[in-house]
Amino acid sequence: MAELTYRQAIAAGIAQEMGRDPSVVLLGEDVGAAAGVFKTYSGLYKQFGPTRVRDTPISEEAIVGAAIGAAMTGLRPVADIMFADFLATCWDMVANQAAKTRYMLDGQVTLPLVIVTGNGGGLRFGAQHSQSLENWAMAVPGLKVVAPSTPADAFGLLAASIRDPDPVLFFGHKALYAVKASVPDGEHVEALGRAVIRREGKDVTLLALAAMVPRALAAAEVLAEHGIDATVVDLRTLVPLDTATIFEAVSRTGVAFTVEENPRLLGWGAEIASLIAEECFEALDAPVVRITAPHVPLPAAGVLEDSAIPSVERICATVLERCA
Amino acid sequence: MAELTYRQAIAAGIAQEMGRDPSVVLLGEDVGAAAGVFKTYSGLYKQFGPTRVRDTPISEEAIVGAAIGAAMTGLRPVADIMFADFLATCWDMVANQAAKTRYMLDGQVTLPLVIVTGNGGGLRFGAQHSQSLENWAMAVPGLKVVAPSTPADAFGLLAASIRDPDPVLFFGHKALYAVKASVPDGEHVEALGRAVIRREGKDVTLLALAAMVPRALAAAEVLAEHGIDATVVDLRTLVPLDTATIFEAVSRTGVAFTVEENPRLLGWGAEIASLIAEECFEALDAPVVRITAPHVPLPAAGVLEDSAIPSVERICATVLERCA
Amino acid sequence: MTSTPIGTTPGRADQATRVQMYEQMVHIRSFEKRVLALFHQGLVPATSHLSTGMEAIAVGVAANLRPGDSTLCTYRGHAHVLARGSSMEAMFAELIGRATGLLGGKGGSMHLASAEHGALGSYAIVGAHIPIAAGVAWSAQYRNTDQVVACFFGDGATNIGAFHEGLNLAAVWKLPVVFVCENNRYMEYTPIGSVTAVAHPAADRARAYGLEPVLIDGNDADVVFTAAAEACSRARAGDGPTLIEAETYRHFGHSNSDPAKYRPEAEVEEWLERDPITIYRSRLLAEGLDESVLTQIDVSADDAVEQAASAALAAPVPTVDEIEKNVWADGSGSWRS
Amino acid sequence: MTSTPIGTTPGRADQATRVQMYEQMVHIRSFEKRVLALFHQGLVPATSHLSTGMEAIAVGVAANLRPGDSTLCTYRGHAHVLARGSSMEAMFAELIGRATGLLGGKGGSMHLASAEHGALGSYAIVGAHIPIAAGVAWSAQYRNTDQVVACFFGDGATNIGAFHEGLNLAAVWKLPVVFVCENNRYMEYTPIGSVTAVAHPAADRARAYGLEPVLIDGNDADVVFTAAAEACSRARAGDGPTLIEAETYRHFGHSNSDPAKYRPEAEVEEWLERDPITIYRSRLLAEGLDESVLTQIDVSADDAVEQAASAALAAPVPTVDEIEKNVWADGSGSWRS
Ligand SMILES: Cc1ncc(C[n+]2csc(CCOP(=O)(O)OP(=O)(O)O)c2C)c(N)n1
Ligand SMILES: Cc1ncc(C[n+]2csc(CCOP(=O)(O)OP(=O)(O)O)c2C)c(N)n1
Ligand SMILES: [Mg+2]
Ligand SMILES: [Mg+2]
Repeated sequence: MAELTYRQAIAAGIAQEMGRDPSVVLLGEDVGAAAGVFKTYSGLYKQFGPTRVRDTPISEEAIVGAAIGAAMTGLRPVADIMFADFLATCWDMVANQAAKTRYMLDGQVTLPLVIVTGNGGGLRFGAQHSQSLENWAMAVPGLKVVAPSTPADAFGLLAASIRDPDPVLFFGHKALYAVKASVPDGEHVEALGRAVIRREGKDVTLLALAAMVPRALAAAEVLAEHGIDATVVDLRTLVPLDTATIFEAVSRTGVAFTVEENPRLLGWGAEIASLIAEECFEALDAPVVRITAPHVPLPAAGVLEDSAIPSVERICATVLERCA
Repeated sequence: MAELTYRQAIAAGIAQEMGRDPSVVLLGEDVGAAAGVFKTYSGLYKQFGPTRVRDTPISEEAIVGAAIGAAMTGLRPVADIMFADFLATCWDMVANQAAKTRYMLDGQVTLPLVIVTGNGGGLRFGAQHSQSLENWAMAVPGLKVVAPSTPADAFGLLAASIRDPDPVLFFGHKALYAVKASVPDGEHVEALGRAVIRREGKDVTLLALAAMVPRALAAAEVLAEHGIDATVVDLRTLVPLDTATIFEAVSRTGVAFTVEENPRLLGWGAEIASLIAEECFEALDAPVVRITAPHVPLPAAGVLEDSAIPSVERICATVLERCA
Repeated sequence: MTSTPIGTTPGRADQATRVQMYEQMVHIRSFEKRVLALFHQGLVPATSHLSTGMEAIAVGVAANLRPGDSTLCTYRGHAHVLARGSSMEAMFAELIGRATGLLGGKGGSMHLASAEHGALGSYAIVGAHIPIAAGVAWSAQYRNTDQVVACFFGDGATNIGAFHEGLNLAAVWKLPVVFVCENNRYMEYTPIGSVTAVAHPAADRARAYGLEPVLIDGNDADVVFTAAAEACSRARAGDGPTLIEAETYRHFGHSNSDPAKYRPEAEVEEWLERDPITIYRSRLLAEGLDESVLTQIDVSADDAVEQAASAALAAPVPTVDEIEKNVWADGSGSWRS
Repeated sequence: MTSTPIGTTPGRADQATRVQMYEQMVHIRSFEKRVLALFHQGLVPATSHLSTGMEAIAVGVAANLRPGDSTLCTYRGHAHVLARGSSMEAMFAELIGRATGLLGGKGGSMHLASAEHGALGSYAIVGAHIPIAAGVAWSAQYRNTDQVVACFFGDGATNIGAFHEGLNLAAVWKLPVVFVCENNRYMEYTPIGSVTAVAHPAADRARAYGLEPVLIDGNDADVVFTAAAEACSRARAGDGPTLIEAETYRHFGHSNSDPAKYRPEAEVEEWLERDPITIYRSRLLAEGLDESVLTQIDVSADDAVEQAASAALAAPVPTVDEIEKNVWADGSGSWRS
């Protein structure tokens, strides 16, 4: 098993797919010789050349628009939107065009495209470069939504996203890019729509995504010291949503928490909490409690940002308070 | 009390505010001599002239951008975005700029602007002209979100939105524009952040918004014939959210349903259901059940659209099934 | 702004093609007449947007397209979709929300598409398809074909950001697109001149993308054909996009519900006199074509339209299980795994 | 593209203004030098974007602005915010996340603003402030003032839709904006020429908005002053916007973490020789200004910067209750009523 950083795993996942399928192409700002501003595309330009790895102008609508047109006509474009926040500048392309075209055309075309974007906070980039926007995508019918928490998943889920015949929003997490861990050797593809139990525990379930997964795991260790045995579910994809794994875990423990980096209102946990309530009500000993950022734009200063995003301490405190 | 249509009420609400405050201006596509493509601005151009009622190019980013700049420097712009779906074309201006600027600047500027938009389905306009997008706005910290269900509220809540010192997204509902009802005489301003109980009932609570309010009320009448006495809450504004009224109603009946026109995932009811679960768990006899459109883009054909959007029949069937 | 006299090189269509362009214009005119009637009968819900008076653009460009080439247009798309050979019956059926519609009733009037004919969609968000067209062209370029993309949009679309981004990208990447601005002088109800910084919303901006301005009479099918021929051969040769501004006028309002009272009567009259079909018919006759050929076309167009409309009207509405179909490529609509 | 020789009319700054422009450039240079040092000490989190080498643009324009005029700039905004008179100490404090920061630590390096000085924000989403600037100017026009808005952006920003929409609106409404494209030849790491359809990304597009192209040497404060003077007086007179493209170069990388290896050495050297401060200093001296005046400025700039930095470093970090403050105009952050 190779050790790769999360950013290297992104490049490796794309390289694997570009290597096996000549219809896979990558486009975006500074993705060529510069290998992406987060260096998530290292080596691709050199290996696959400028016709497959294309630098674009600062034109997010054109980036996603071009990906849509190319996907309709036989290519499998991977479009980089540098920071997830910039999805707002091309949201029509994402939410109105990519997501709806196949349905509106009743299946006349398919859109195998992936948008890869740098999501999330923790790097003091301020309110317009730090948002966790998986919920924006989850709210739009016609988009698949992926947000890996480990290098192995970054690799395998990105490969799966590229092979998937539908539009996928792939949220890389900026605060995880430097994390290093082992990645399976050889061809590696994970399935979309499968949550993973990262830790088994009998008392409470923590449902987490992306950068909140390692925090939930760290919290689980602290909680163990307090005699609380936590299951940690890494959701991995929000659409399709693996409700079976979620419901099973929650039903086993009877108590569940979401750990969400997004601001409170309509974070992804709202949907999951409402699903759990509707479909596992009898199994619940207590309501699902959501641990989220406050419903404010994310502040830049370290001390403020750190206390906005759910921390290990806040996760533990919330669980302990509710289980007291 | 005058009888006004919902579209006339929108014009009247703006006229009232333009009449009392010269800093109120209106801009958008075809809002001038044409009075808006839905005739929601009838008379304004004539009464207030072309410097206060300005036609714009088809440039949604410029429309909202101009409103932001004007709001920062003393005006109270009302920006028309013709169909709510088009918010996607200026989502950066809405979600990244208007919503966050005051916070990022720690209060150095205020942004008293209103975006008025034609929301919702039922008119066979298809997937890109029929969306109910209150949830997009609710998910963004820094936006207030208003969606009236009656002509009186269209008038009074729009007046309140214009007076409010913060960015407000005002969702007019296209399927309600022709609805006529009485509107109070004289100056009329409602408060933002206050839900209204439209019908008192002791058995179940239906939480509804905009065009779903009349449907919930109609369903309540049918349910009464089946011996179920329903409370109907018209939420009116999603931000600020009147949790007190919601919790009180739900606690009284112990059973609650949301009636949402949006697709299922992360519709506004998800947040409200998760809040009710977290904060009224003990008072609940059953989980909050969400009645929504399926999680698909809205189809155009009448028979398809009608069965996608919650109908009186579906509301009743769902309530009856759950209360059986 | 001076227009570049594209078509100083011989590029006029041959006679068979010219008769075919006439035939197509007549079909489109007749089709839309029937659409308007259906609308007034309350059978076309929502609305629809007619190209009546603008047909020469659609047919003049389409006559230069080959199988494999793509067309992207707007909600005002009947003409363009028909010009690629799409079924009138399926189009009627879509407009009136029947199961046999081009899109099974899911898309409605603003999204007509027939991918098998290269009609890759009608786009209802102004300007959105301009970058998408660039992407289709990028695919053609990448796959090393000589396919061409025709992308139609209105004068109003030139003021939206997507126009700018799409044009720049297409120009920088030398993509095989023929961008055609159908300048009919109005957005919905507002004259384009009142909200645009230049007189010719597309042509006066061509140089901002390193392109030559091309301003043509959009009501003359021969002129359109010639301009499109040159643009298509540039595109096929790898010389990149062309931006054509075709001046035209719609006979009716923006959509079927618009009486179009905002237009000066004299202007309307002037343009009604410049009807592209009348002009073309007279020209063909003046050149010696036998009138019976044209009359035959006129009559059979009406017949074909009538047949198509009747068949569509006889078709069933979709079944409600369609709602959750075709969100995803596997045909399903499920968001859970 | 030929540049329009703006400033053939006398528009040169008077001597006091010129010395002040020199002083401002030196202050900015010194300020940013200290920012870079703080960054290397790990005290500026995330990143920051220096204008080192581009100072003449900020000071040449600002010298034409009056109280009440507004400035909107990008994340590369230190120069512009300083040039309007904002406090260096509060700027340092914001960059290092202290409670005394211009924005209380909430905004960070990319959002510097000082509304009381007319610095209405630094915008971190490329191009977003271009329509916003139009709105500020619309307000000035509506309120019947002769206020002017200066809006700065990079070469890369000219390819985004918001640029197109903002420029068109400003031109159609004849808004009092001076748009200044700081063409430093690069986006982040990609040469602008490789992704832009024209050689001069702003100037070659001016005519698309009915404006005259203005292409100037952005490293010459006198040239910038003159061009800005003319643009400001047009704006104040109600004659609408001007789009100036000022050619320049950044001495460092895109952001503090960018070593800028992608630039040819010869190009870097050429531009280092065209340092706007060196050029201006020599010119002032050649014209007879006493060197001690300039040396005095140099020394006191460093002193002022040092003092400001020390004060900022001594300030406390914000308290966490700040998080929920100032979302709304009432100072709160609550989403429930
Ligand atoms: C982004 C966006 N804004 C506004 C609209 C509403 N709208 C539909 S058609 C239209 C006018 C378009 O004018 P033009 O581009 O000239 O095309 P025409 O209808 O004249 O063919 C407008 C404003 C839209 N569909 N999309
Ligand atoms: C919409 C958007 N896309 C991409 C970025 C990332 N980004 C930040 S600065 C920059 C380069 C901008 O280049 P230019 O406009 O020339 O300004 P410069 O930095 O050279 O001053 C990019 C791509 C962004 N902030 N916003
Ligand atoms: Mg038009
Ligand atoms: Mg630059």
